[in-house]
Amino acid sequence: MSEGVMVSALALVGASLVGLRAWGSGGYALLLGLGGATLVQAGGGMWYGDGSAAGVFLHLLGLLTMALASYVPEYLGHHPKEAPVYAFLVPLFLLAMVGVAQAPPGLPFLFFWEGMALLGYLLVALEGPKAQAGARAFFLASRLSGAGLYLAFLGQGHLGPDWIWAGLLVGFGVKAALFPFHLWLPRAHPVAISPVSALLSGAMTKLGLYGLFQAQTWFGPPPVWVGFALVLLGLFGAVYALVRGLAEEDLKGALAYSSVENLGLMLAALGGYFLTGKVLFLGAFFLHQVGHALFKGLLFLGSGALSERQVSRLGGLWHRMPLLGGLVLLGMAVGAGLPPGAVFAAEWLLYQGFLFAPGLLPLGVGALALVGALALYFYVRLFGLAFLGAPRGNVALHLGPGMRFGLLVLAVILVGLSLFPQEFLRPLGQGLYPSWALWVLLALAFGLYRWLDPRPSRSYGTWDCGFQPLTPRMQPNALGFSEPALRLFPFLRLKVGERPELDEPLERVYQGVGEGFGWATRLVQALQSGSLHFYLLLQLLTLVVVMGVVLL
Amino acid sequence: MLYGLLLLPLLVFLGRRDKGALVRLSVLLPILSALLAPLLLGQMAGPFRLDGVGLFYLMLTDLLFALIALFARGYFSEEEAWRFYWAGGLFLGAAHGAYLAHNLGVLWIFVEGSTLASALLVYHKGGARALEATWKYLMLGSVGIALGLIGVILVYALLSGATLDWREARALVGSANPEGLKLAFALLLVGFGTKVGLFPLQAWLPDAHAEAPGPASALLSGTLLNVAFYALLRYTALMQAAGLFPFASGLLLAFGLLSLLAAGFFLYGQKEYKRLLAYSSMEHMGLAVFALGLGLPWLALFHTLAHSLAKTLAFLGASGILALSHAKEVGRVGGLFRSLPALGVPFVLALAALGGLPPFPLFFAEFKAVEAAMRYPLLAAWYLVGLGLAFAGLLGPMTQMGFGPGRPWKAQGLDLWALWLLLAVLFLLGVRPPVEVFQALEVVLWTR
Amino acid sequence: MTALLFLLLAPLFSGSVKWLKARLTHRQGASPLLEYRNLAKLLSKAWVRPGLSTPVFLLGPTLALLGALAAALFLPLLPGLSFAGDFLVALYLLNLGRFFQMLAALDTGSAFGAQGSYREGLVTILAEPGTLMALGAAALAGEGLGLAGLPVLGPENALVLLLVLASLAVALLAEGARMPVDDPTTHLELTMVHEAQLLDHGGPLLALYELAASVKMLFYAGLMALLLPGPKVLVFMGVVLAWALALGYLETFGVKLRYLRLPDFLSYNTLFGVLALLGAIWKL
Amino acid sequence: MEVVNTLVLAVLATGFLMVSRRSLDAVIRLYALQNVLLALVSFGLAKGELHFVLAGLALFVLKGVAIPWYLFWLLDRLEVSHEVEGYLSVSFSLLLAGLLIALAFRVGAVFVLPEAPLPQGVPVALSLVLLGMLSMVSRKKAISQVLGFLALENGVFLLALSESHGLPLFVELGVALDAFAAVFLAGVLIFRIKGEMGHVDTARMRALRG
Repeated sequence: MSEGVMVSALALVGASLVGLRAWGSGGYALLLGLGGATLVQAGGGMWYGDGSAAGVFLHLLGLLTMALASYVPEYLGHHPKEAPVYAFLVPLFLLAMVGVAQAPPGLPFLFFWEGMALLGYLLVALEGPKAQAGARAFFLASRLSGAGLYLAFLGQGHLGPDWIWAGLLVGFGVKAALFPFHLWLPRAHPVAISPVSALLSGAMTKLGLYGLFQAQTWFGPPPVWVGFALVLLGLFGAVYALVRGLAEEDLKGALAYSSVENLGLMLAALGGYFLTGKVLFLGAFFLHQVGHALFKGLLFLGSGALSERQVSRLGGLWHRMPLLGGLVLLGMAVGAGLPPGAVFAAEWLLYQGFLFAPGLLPLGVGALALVGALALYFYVRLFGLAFLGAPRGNVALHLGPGMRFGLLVLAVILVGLSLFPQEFLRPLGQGLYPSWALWVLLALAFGLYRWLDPRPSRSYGTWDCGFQPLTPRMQPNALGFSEPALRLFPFLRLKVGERPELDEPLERVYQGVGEGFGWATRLVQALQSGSLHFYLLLQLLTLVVVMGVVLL
Repeated sequence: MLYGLLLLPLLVFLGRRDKGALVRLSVLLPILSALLAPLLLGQMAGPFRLDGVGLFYLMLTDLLFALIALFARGYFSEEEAWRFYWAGGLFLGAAHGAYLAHNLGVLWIFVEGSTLASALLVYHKGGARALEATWKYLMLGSVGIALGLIGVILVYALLSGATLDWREARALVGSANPEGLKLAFALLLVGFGTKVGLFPLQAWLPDAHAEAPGPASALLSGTLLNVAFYALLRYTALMQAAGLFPFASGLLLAFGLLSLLAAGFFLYGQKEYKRLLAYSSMEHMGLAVFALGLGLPWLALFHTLAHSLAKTLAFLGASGILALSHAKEVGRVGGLFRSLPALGVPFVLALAALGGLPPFPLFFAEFKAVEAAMRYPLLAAWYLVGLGLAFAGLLGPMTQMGFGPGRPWKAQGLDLWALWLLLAVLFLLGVRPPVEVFQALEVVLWTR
Repeated sequence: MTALLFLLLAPLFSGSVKWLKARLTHRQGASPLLEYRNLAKLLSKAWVRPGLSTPVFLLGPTLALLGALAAALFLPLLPGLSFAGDFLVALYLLNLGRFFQMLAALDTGSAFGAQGSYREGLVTILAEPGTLMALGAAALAGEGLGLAGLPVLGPENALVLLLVLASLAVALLAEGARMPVDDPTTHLELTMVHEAQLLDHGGPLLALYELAASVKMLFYAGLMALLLPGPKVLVFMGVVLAWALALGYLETFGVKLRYLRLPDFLSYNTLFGVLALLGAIWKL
Repeated sequence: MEVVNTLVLAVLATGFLMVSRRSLDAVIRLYALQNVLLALVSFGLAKGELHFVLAGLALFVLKGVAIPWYLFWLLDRLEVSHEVEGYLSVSFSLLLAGLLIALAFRVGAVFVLPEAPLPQGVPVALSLVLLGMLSMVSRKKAISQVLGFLALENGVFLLALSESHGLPLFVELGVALDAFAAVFLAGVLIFRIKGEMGHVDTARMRALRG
């Protein structure tokens, strides 16, 4: 462990202790910021030094932490009762993540891994009764992931590589929202408070990716099927999540689905790397991680300014808070995979990786293109309906200077990464398209905009076809906007009407499993029938069976 | 001196029915005994001798008892306190006897004695439900323990009636008829297993734990189960000395795993939180037996320690909740983590600890168990499945009680700091498990 | 260089199509060059700023045009920028324009703009995978994954490249919002895709949009020209001419597809893309 | 030895009869008789060893006199019918009892250890244990369950006698004391059950489940 990580760990411990008493104080923010900055520095050192995956993670974690340092104290002003607990737990959660990224496989790794699960659960559940289901899903998924890792870590020497990797795939895949284990994510992430959502989506899920990547150094190269599984499930999961996200009315819920999509692409990149060993995939894998952490952090933190999260009740927010609108637009444009964003750079690498790959892998290009088109639709819907147009309801907005600064930190870093993605890719020796051309383009756009804006214009109402005046309710709502696209995908059925219903077969499968388990439990619980005679009979039978076993 | 240690807990009757005196005596006597006991390590007197394992359990029981007795002062009213402290004194005396006994017959007597004393604890002040639970406990426990006695007799006979002293028996057992020993062990396992709460002999356990008053439940789960487990430990060590461990291991693993899986099913959808905790005890005793079956007595010791601490914490928390809310159902209690952190935080974390999460020691214990079980990957897989089921069962109530909707309460007159003390101990044990201490204890039991 | 060419050519192209359509319906038709004057007029006019609009309203036309022009920059018809994977950047630059165009349509709070917006998104979902797969196939069949290394149609790669060309043709119709995907002349808001998004953009903004639409079509025509043998610029002119004729005839004698039937038509694009890619993988 | 053998068979007979009688008074009397017989067995095996004599005496006093007396007293005070109520009819219980005895004799050989002083006693002891468990499983009255448990306990005692000359004396005495305490406690509980619920039918105590 490097000194920088040590310093940051100490700073985080300090922050959590300070947070318990004085979460609003500058000391808390300072310690958190110090922890973040040292992490950025140490992680960057590791990444640019020897291209370590842990370095990338610590780097991005540090960036998020720095933004949170300024964002959290002010944000917690909304939760005065729980604020000390949040302020105490958030640095510990960060610490657990640092621990995971630094621990060797085995007991220490699982200690931090499961500890992270517990802290994450507390952080989600703390939001209150509404977050219960999400918290449960989160914890259950985390334990499933833990079980997979137990199998993988401890099975060494007892199990073949196929089983080890199956364990790893479940263990890390669940955390990285690998289809079909992703259902927990869109339940858990949106219900937490925004800084926690940002951490969960932006950072914690990346640990699943980190683990899968690092596992090849721990357990040797994976069997071929692992790579295929990652590519197939990753790509399919990305498409699935976007389509499902289109049917999501909750802004943060939709963002969570977008996380599943992005993670799917990263998993596919990793799978491609496992199959081919091409650096292109690796570049996509790492660049996407950082890009996603930044833009998703920005978006989640941005959504923390809103009191209402149902897209269909938002609208016209830009006018109320242009700065927030601009920053969210930046995040969403990057998230939609538009050039010259960092996510686009990653996808660009991924496209080429697939084209260069052997076998049928080039077909992945089609899936990527579909993801690209869906993401476009997806983010147009979110931004257009929430921030543009006419307001559909009363929404309280709160974005104080501290929160604003946190958002700006992320935005500036995101722009920096998008400006110079090559710099980030240097340790891999991977080149990129000439990004300057894109910046010239944007400069021209800016120029054109500046030319157009002052041109003579007159204000006038929106064109209403000459019939009755437009009302805000005439704008499509969140589901209305996506309904045509949803119709294309048979694995999701949206019944429109007064109360739209969504039928997701995958969810039914999970429900079925749950009900089956419930049925089995009732069956077993019938043994505790209350009848003493039955218990005594059981005792007698046990004796007989055990004696039989001994004697035979 | 050992006799003195044995009788020390009975001095509680000096307090007569005065609650204040009873509390003082019930707290101070065990602490005194816990301080005294290490000095008596290795001493003998008649059928009694204190060795390392006995000392470990003795001190654990004493300290937990003192804490529970202290906590109980806020739980019981002036009039009914004496029932608890008297029965507690009897129980502690029986537990002392069991841990001090070096004679297998005397051990049996005190295990039975602890059953009777704890029946009084369960009964406390009556009511139809408590009566029912006590009756069932008494019947099942007595039959089980009688079956165990057959095992004791067989062991004695197999040693040609030479001795029942554990250490001598261990030396002699190698020459005993192995078939007979197997038979005896099977009977002992079913017998003491009933008291340990192994599936399918566990029926009394949830009833007794749920109907006993809160602090008594904590005593049952945190200390009583250990008494029977301790007896099982001694006999397993005998089997190991006789070279029959592979046989014993099979039975122990089977019972442990079965208990774990059954507990997993029982825990799910449990409506009363004390029953939930009782089933969790069954799960963890199953895990301890499993660890023993893996040939890791130190791990079994560690597991019981961790479980005792965590379960005492959970039951004390539960009794605190019960005292405040007068509601036994999970669904009627909610939001404690937020509305009453002094009680809710340790309670939720105790459930997390019971779920095997770091930074608590059961995580470490379960990790080590899986590690050892990996020799038979299928066994490890089932173990993980069981842990998953059990966790799923705990998760719902934990979320509801910790964070769900519910009325806020004010904590009054409860020594909630006791919970935090236990939590701190758990945390320390989890962060730095004293493995070497337990491995040193293992030498007492296992012959190389 | 190519971008400039396209910018100059775009009005001529749309003007010619309009002229041809007029002739085909036995009308006199305005001169194809009228389009230049038309644009100049629009650019000098004032524009309407809807009450609800935000800066995104202006970003729509700006980025739609610049995105399309920047995409054209990568076409090596005339010397320009070229590198491996440039076609991906080019297509995503079109997406950049589309993103802001869709947002700009939502910006006004108009029901029709929103309709146009999601229809545009739907067309993209349907058309984009096929196009990218087809281009990928072409790139695989050539050398270096760049537009400069694209192969030209010949007997050895006829199958793949014909499929690619077919796919690009469908893509052009979808991207350019032409029949049978969309009807550029309709003035019934309920049936429009592209025009519905422009309802509130007037004056210079409309001019930018019109230019962008033509440049996009020229971009696809340029892509097709790259795959055909012969001197690039001449071939390009030929392709453009052919498209002008084809569009004229198509939009005179064809009908717009029902909106709900769009997937049927555009799935051909996906089909062509998959087949082309398979062909390229197996070197058929 | 012949005498002891006969005594052992008489013990078995009492055990069998205990299953067959429908009157609780008769069952208690049979239980007392069984203890007297067991005490005699103990004396018979004594061969001058004091410890056997003492064990036998303790047995006689505690189980032969004190416990039956206590049970009679209990039965009087309870004011419930003196009829044994069970899930099984008498004939069927007898059939089962016969089967269990047969099983005990069949399996008993395995339990006989090489140096057992009274090998014939082992199957009888096992029979008593099994019959005791049968009573406990099939009888509804709390007091008859106690009787079943006591029969079981007697089986264990006989086993100790037959396998190994009994346990060390202090253990033996402790065991007897435990048994007595258990019965005493059970008696108290039965009283409370009657007072609380108005019956002593354990089959109706099914409030705790799940």
